[in-house]
Amino acid sequence: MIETQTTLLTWMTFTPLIGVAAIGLLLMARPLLGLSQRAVDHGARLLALLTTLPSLALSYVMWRDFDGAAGGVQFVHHTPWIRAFNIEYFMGVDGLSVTMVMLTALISSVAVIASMPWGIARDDSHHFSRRQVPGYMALLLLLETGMFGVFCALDFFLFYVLWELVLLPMYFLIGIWGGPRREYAAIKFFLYTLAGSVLMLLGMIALYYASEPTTLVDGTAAAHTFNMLKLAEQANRFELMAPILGLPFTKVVWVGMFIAFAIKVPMFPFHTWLPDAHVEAPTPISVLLAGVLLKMGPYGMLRVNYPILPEATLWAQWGVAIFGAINIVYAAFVCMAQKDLKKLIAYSSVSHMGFVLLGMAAFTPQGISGAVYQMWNHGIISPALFLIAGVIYDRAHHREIEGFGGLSKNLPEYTAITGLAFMASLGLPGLNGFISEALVLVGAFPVFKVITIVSASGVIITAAYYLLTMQRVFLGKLNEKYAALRDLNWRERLTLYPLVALMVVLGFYPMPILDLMNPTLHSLVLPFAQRTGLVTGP
Amino acid sequence: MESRVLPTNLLAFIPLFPLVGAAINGLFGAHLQRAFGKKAIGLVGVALPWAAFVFAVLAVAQLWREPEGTTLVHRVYGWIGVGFLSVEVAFALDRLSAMMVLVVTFVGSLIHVYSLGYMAEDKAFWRFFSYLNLFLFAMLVLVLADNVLLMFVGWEGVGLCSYLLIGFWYEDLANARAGAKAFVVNRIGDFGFLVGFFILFWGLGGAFTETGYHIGSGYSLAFRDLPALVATAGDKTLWGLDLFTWVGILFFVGATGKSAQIPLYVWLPDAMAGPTPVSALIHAATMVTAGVFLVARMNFLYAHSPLAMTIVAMVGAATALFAATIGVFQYDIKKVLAYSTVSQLGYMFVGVGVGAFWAGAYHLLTHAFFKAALFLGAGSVILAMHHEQDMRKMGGLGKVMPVTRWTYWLACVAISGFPIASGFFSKDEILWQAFNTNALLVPGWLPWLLGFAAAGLTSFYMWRSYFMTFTGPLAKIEGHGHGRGHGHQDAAPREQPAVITGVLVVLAAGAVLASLIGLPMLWTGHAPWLEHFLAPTFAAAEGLPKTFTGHEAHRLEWLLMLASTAVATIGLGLAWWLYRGRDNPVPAQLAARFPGTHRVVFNKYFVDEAYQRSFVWGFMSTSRLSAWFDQHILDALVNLVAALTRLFAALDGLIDAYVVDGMVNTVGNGVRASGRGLRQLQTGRIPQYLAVVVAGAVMLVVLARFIVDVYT
Amino acid sequence: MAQVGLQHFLVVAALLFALGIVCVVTRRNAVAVLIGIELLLNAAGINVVAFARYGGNLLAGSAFALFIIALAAAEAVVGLALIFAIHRRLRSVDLEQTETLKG
Amino acid sequence: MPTLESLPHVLPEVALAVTAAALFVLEALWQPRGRARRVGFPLLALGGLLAALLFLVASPSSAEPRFFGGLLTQDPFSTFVRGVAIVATALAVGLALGSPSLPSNRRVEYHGLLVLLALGMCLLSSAGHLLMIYVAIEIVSLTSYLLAGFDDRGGRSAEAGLKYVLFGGVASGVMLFGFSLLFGLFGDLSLSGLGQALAHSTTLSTGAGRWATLLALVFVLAGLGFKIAAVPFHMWCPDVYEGAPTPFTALLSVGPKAAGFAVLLRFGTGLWPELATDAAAATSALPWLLLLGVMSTVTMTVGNLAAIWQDNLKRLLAYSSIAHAGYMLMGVVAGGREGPGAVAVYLAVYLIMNIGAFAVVSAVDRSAHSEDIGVYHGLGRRAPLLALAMAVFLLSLTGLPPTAGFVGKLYLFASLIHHGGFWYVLLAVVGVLNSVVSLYFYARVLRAMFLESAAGEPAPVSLANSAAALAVVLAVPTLALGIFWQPLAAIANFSGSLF
Repeated sequence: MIETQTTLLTWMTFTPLIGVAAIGLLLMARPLLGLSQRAVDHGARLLALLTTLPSLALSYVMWRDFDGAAGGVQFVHHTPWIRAFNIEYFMGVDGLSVTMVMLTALISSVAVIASMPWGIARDDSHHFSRRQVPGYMALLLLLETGMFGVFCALDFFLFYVLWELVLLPMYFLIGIWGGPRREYAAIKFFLYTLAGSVLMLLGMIALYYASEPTTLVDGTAAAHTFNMLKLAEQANRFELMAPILGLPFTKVVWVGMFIAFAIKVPMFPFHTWLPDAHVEAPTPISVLLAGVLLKMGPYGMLRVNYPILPEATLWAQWGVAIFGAINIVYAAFVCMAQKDLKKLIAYSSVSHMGFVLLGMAAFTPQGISGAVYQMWNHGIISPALFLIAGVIYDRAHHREIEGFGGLSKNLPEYTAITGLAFMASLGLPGLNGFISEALVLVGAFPVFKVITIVSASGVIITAAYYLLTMQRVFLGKLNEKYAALRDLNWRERLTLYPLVALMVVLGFYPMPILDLMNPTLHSLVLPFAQRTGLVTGP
Repeated sequence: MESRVLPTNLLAFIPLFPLVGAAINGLFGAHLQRAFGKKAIGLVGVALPWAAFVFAVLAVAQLWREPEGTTLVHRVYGWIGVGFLSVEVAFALDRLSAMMVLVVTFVGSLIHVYSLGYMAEDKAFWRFFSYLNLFLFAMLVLVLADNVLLMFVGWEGVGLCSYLLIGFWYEDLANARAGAKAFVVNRIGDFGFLVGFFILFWGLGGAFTETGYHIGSGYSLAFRDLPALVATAGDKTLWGLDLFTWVGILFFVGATGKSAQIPLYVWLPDAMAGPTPVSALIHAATMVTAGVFLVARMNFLYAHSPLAMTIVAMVGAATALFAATIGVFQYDIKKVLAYSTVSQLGYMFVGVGVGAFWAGAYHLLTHAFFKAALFLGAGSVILAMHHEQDMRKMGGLGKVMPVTRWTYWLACVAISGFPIASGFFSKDEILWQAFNTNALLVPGWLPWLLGFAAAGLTSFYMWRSYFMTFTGPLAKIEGHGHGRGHGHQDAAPREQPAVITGVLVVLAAGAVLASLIGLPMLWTGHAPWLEHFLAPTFAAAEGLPKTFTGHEAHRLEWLLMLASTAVATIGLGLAWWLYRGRDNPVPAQLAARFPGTHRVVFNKYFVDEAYQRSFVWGFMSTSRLSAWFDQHILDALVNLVAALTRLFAALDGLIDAYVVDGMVNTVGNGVRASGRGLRQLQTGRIPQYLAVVVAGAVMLVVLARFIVDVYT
Repeated sequence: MAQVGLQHFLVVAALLFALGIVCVVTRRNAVAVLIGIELLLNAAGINVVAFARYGGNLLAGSAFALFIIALAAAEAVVGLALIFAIHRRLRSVDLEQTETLKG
Repeated sequence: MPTLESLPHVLPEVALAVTAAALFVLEALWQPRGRARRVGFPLLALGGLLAALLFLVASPSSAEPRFFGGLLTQDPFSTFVRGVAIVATALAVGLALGSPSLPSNRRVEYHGLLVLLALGMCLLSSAGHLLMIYVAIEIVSLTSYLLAGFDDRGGRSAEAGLKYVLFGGVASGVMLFGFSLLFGLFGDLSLSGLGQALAHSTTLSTGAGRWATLLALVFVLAGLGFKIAAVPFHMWCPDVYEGAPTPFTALLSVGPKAAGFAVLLRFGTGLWPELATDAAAATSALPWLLLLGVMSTVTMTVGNLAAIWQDNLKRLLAYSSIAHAGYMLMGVVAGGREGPGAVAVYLAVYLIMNIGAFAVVSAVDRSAHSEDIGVYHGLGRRAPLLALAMAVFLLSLTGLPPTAGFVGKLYLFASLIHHGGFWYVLLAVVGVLNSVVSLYFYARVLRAMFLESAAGEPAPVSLANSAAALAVVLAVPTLALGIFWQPLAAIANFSGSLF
């Protein structure tokens, strides 16, 4: 079926792994070469940069060459891997994943740059960017590989392995380099997501055995398959399977998978790991967590639940929408009451990810495109917000919203960037957040009237908590304690400006992203739309 | 009247100029100001709005040459395209937006000039001009937008700028709070706007039928296409109301936020915390009229929905009277003007609400001039008084500030409705149209009566402010100021420089001359020029029913006109008697006589307090409750699961001396205590182990027996 | 007096087994427990022999019984050796005291 | 197959027996000192084990799987488990090199006993006759008792041995009683004979007969459960693991368990032959499978929950090994070809990762003289390579990809889910939830090693010993087999069949 193969995605995914190996070699070579600790640290940082940036470049090539109008899976790398279970190494991107891969490349680069100690006071040796640098960088790169892989994998088993691969580095990155309660946060994150993913494992095995005979890429016969595209083709077959635990097969599998993904989203009531993880994680890790890891949840739903288990997806439509609305409104209310800036941003992530759920559930073109665009936008905005929280934390060593005041007097640039990011996050028209939220709501309204109206009321709450924060931190009389704080340094500019620029550009001109994904997403939801009576004809 | 579309490449430049200005001053302003001084900032900040004005004139001139019903459209690029939703960044100029764009660019540019003088001493000069230009950009996008979504960009954009400018002097936290309040209250309105937009999109998008969801053909969100599209979707209903009514009411909810109507007017008086040019430009002349503009824009919806029209008209009328009563008791000159603005906006809504869209638009135009003149005049006074805004501390300024005084006087004449100035014509047209309408669910005299009463009060409080400020003994300046760098050394108030007074003169002249385009048919024998000019845009209003026609109508109109003049005169007279020369003891006596009434009205009917105690309190409580729930219930549930896990472990008798950290936040100690009692199983003593084996084996036997019974 | 039959052997074996169980569960002395184990093994031995005698598979049963006897002896040896080792250290064979390893 | 013709098929066992005999005889006659003692005897033991392994690999295939008149049954599964037993023993020999927990003057005995144990395990894994099962279990048990009590440095080892022997004695007594009942009820001692008798027997139709059969089965289960350390027959396990010399604990956690699983599987398929082919059809085996299912559930749950509280690494790993027995029981329950295949894969993986983990414990113990979790604080900085290896083992034990442990779990879950019945899926769900719980205590060790810093001046951890080397070496396949596990698939394919 697919003739041409390319290793582009493979290179992109595993280049960071080369960095891991290189850092390992560097550590081993250290006694031989008599390198100082400083030299090793710098070497590790350099290697991290040198292996992250090529991935970014490759993702650019991918974006450039991706044919959005054609849709379908592109840049395929497909070869048998483990024949015992008919597992294949199957990488490829379609309109859904291409945006996520680009996001991963971008945010990873930002995170690596944000992990540099430039501009951190020399005496601050406890800063995460100065502690055990080689280990940190190696884990960061490992995480990067996992994230790329999750979005590129089209074999369910491969997907699962890479999905789990993401857990470990995250655990250590939070647990070793995090804040005071890092161990609690790390294990909570780990347990939560593992609990979800084991459910996915069972569901995956069940789907595997339910699949019908097919062939591997090299033509050998296979009794069952993990190939996600083929599983989607066989979607009707799963309806006929014997019940699991006395319940309909597809619904049980769907719910298991959904919970696995919902934990990552994170969906109410599975979200309580997120605030802790974010508060304790060092800034670049929060950036990755919010920017990329959360996207794995809805991505998984759209990659697995939607095409492979369509009947159950239809069945659960209202549930997903209701949980989406709860996410939006409930988390926004929780935001209002937060005292820690990072926790506030974390909860705002929960709230904004609710739009993704709502948009997905509508099965309208606007809803689904809005949902995925919201994933992308949230992937731009919330990293910026976490970087912003990091800036203030690096300077003042706390993040209590009430503890500041009047900072805009001596940090005008920082204030402006923060204001812009806040505005983008609260959905100010003209910035990117608005487009996706509006698309989601517009797309959802014909289907869920009351739910959409309730969700839309989130815009008021969101405005309230952001402005309140703005006012408490930046406006009013300058708190003399912080009169000596300095404005952004070059490292922070290097990470924040690209994100902020994207917020503006993609608010006024979102089509480059929307065009990439529209055909894929619309063909994904069209069957649902037809089934719900939303659309007749093309 | 056939409508036609004429492509043009001119329109995008009108908003673009101020955007460029905002970008230059915003990104590089601090450096520019340091390198070249405030002149450079001012040059950029003022020249670009004027350039926008020039282009606006050019564009309007082009429209002028075309036959009526023409819309100039400038398509810039495709903005959002998803499925059948396709939104362009495109600007359109029809006659309504032509009027608006001229008002906005002209008055806006004038106020920019004024700001050169007003803000001359401020350190953040560049920031001010950047914000002000950005506001102009957003306002022009709002006015020129070709479709609803793009209009929403401008709509929220002006809200943002309003927020920024109200809180311009952010070091005073009260200003920042006022800005945030404005933004959030506006957002409540915007929520209505958004929901209205969803319903509109849904309504246009198609209909659910037995066979599915049909997408309308020729789908568009452009204003010029909407009337025809809406007409085809007119039979759609949602929860018992038709599409027109829903969208109309919800857009009006948006308008009440932006245009400060009941119940969302509360932000506007607080917004006076911003610099006075901001109050004049945003909170009097342009932004706050956006709601009126929106209703006028969507006239084809309202014309179809008596319910929506009634709501608009009655809310407008009620607001007009309500705000006027508050205005009577204010001492802060800007607060007086703020409530006056709320009240005048109410008139505009009465106009558009009763189907006299052109009259509402006309009042919008005249109000832009006279209210800008009033605010800027007040600004001039405030500067002269070294940022003192309390009228009780002013007085006698007419002698030292002649230009300010007489321009203020002219504007007062205009607003209070004396037949020589523009306010009379616009307000009277609205009142007459209200009286005469038969399109509402209530009789037309009801909104008229409210508006009529408000007219008298308006005259009274405006002249009260005039007399308190400009007559009586000359005020002394108390040596405080707000320390914003306005370090005037001389203590006596004096006239302001030409850059300020010049603007005042132009605006006052405008306030008078604007009457020329709205002279009523009674006087000239033909329909007012502006009505004729705007007629193509308001075609939907033509068929609305009237109560009186012909000769009877003429007689009534004369009668009402006389009544209006009379009530304005009464107001003037009262103000003259009570406040001229500032030596009449009656006001104080009256206040002492009716302390309760005075207290209630003086404190603005305690509406802010009521909101604070109800909505805000409820909102914050919900928030705290949610956070508490999240932390103590949801998170604890997780911990409870962990604790239960541990409890089972404890039952196994294997609890450790200390609790593994982490998961135990809540139940830890309890589990530990119970665990100690239960940890006796793995004691290390062999007989006991063996007993466990035997017990286990017995249990297995029982279990097996049970299984066999069940399964064989 | 009825003839001695299979049931009698089985009852004796079952009684022995029960005694053995009671012994290993209740006694605190390591040697006593070891004796209890011997009772268990011998109960099984009696069973096997009886079944072999009455069931017809005499050879297999007898061989099994011999193995049981031999291995019981081996087990007793190992057990006693370890009991000696403990006794050397603790001067006691009280199982209540062997609780260094627990939890 | 009669006795003489059978001999070529038991050459591995013969080799082991000869080696063991040689070791004891040499010790008695020669009594070497110094280097020959330190290195020579281990090398001899290793040589014997290697020979056995070679014989095993090269063993001739036979159409008739039963030898010595049905005493032994050789099938791919038993061949595989014998391999596991021999390799595990070899690793234990390697681990013991220079271990301080073994008195230097009794090294030879130690190796002799180890080889004897290997012999017992080989016999046990292919035993097809109740008598053979009993004898083999006793060989395994008696050598284990002695080895557990081998360390004479403190009381712990002797206490462990005593507990082991008493507990084991009772267990084998109970099992034996069960055997005697089976013999009486069905009149045969060979498993195949029992199976045939059971299929045609009317015993089960009477109430008393049913009770007796059940009693017998549960008694047998007690003995076998004791060997694999399944709840409720696990009580000995933590104490013995903690007290026994670490190299032997490593072997104990794998070898006898593997042999126990082999005999458990064989017992099931012997009595209900259809279990080996089509588990779904084996309705008469339902009580047996349900008993095992319940046992599996309880075993993994108790093991995991109890492990949460442990501060002694060996004890923690003991509970972990109980939990893993529970996991493997899932494969036994699944039956068919996939069940044993999954158990085999899991055993292979478990062999590597568990011995690896014990190797790390042993290596740390040599420097720190403690197995307390406290001495692991900051290990990530003091001995990064060792800590990394430990991390790999722990993650593999948790069952996270991309480690071999994940593949093992995958096989187990897959075998259950492929089966698809209500109880099977429920068991799988219990299994995955247990994996999550297990993360909690494995992560405690990870946290200690990487997230916490050592208090005071901890002793440096030397890498220059056999245990550390073994740990690092074993970490490689743990990871590699997680990424490319076609070899494991071959194992599953090969050993899925039992006769």
